[in-house]
Amino acid sequence: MEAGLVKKVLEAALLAAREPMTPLELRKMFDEDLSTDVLRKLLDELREEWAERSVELIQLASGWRFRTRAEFLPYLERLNPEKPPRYSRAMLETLAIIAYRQPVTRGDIEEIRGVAVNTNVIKTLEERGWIDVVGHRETPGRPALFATTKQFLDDLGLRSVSELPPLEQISQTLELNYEK
Amino acid sequence: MEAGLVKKVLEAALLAAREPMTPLELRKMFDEDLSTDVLRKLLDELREEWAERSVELIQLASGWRFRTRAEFLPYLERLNPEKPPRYSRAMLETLAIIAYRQPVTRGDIEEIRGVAVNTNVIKTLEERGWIDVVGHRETPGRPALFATTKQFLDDLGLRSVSELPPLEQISQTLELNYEK
Amino acid sequence: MNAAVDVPQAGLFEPLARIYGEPLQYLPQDLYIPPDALAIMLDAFEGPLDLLLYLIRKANVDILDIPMAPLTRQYLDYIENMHAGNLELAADYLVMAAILIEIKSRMLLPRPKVGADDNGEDPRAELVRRLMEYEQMKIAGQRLNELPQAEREFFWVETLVEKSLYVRLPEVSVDDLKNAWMAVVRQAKLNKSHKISREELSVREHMTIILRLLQDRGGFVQFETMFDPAMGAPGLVVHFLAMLELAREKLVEFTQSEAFAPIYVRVHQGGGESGSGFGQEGA
Repeated sequence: MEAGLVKKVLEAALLAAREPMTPLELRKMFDEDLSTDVLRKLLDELREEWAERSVELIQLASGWRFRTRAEFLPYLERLNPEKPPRYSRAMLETLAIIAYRQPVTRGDIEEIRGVAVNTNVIKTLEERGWIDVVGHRETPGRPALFATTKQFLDDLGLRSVSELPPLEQISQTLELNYEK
Repeated sequence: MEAGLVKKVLEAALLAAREPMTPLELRKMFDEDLSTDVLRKLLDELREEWAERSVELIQLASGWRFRTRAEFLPYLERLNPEKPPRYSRAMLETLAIIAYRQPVTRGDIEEIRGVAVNTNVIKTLEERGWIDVVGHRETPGRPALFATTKQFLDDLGLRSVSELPPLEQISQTLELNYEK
Repeated sequence: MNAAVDVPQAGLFEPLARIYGEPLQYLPQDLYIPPDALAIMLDAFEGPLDLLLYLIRKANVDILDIPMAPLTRQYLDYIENMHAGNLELAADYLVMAAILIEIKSRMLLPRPKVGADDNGEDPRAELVRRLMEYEQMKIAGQRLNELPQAEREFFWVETLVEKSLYVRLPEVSVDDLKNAWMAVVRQAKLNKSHKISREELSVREHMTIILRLLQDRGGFVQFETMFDPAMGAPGLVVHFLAMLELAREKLVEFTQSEAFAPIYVRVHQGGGESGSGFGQEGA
């Protein structure tokens, strides 16, 4: 049996498999004895051939399986959307303060919110690429100055920070609310 | 979004789909509006690109899906030593009557076959998801009207009932000849 | 299914059967099924129509010209033999036997003129119609069975989607930010002292831009190069205000070695007063 055909058979079986397939199972499909080495070589070839495609052949503890490449998951996710996760209030308030009052230090944020800022909050926002350090205030300890990034604007669909809802309006709304 | 990427996303989704995917569903994955024509063109291109591979993209009653090509059956069969059930003649005749004469009642089936329909036959077809009750005939007893489902067409690789094999022409006319 | 065929016993069938007007000298093979073969065949037929079709097809008789006499006789033999067996099944066959006998008897009656009225129909017509429809469905069932079937001739492709590979990040909208800010303001009761206009927001944005620029260029930049004419007049003004604000907040400082020498902007050096420049700016 020609190696190209064997590879196609392996491909068909792996694409249709509901579970990872062991080398033992894969061998069952062929009359001729397929040595472990040859099978391994063919599977490696298959994996390489699929490397640039939308699904990839991976080897798991329980065998081989085709899997959607991670980069396509955001699209597939939309087919069965799960409830989007939410950021905590602390996270949102910190972000709001950085956005509206940038550049600010962690101390500034704490002063405004009246509570200590959890390191994870800053870290999460940095990892997301939404804030970064743009300098240091020349005060004791030289605290880092945080500001929002271009990525933040892109992700929120803004062209510039000045497109954020004007705070004057917010104050007015607030005052109105207070009068009520 | 670049057409090549759209095609890869479509491919990833279709390779991973548990059910045939409708154009409507496929479109859901993209921010931009994908016109019916463009989608159709991309799907056709995908189908062609896959034509020579181990699996093929086909259009079914309820959408698009990849399936293994028939030529690999002899190999894949060996993975599952349990042979799929062969349906009895009673089952096949009942299915044919429902498929070609739908919607029909059990009484209609019995009249055509000239024998009582075993309840298990109907039940098995229902359990397979190939037939279901689409209404009731307004005659005494309000018998259920059976019809074939999309699943039935999908499982047979058909897009619509009109793609069923044409009925055998048993005879055009009954010429009665009393002179003989 | 080839039942053993015995030579028909004389007298069992009328030798006078006529098929296509020809007197039947001998019965076609297979048309006669010996009684002991019937029991075996019992399960092979799907009902009286199926049996009838078999008898007709095996005898190579045109379905449109059914020889009623031999057919009826064979049929009755069949019924007799299975009568003791499956009674429920036999009921269907008995009905068919009655139909056959009725047809046969009507055919013995003098025929009315063809076309005289509706009664001129061949008594076999209804049976033929049913037989043809049944045969059609029987063949259709076989054809359906020949179609490639999922899980039998082909398998659906179903690759794995490892959802855990994709961590969906929380989405934040402008409204979320606004609401968060309002909550902050409300909590801090800053709504009076913190009136910040849109203008000021752009100043703050430019402060960030300037700090970034300084960072990129090593923290020491000639003043004029900080201004890009492409910003337009309002942009330049805001930029300038941002520069002043930064200086006021002691985030940057300006240096000039002598009069008319180039002015440099640099990140504020050295300590100084406490940097709570924040929250003091009046709008």
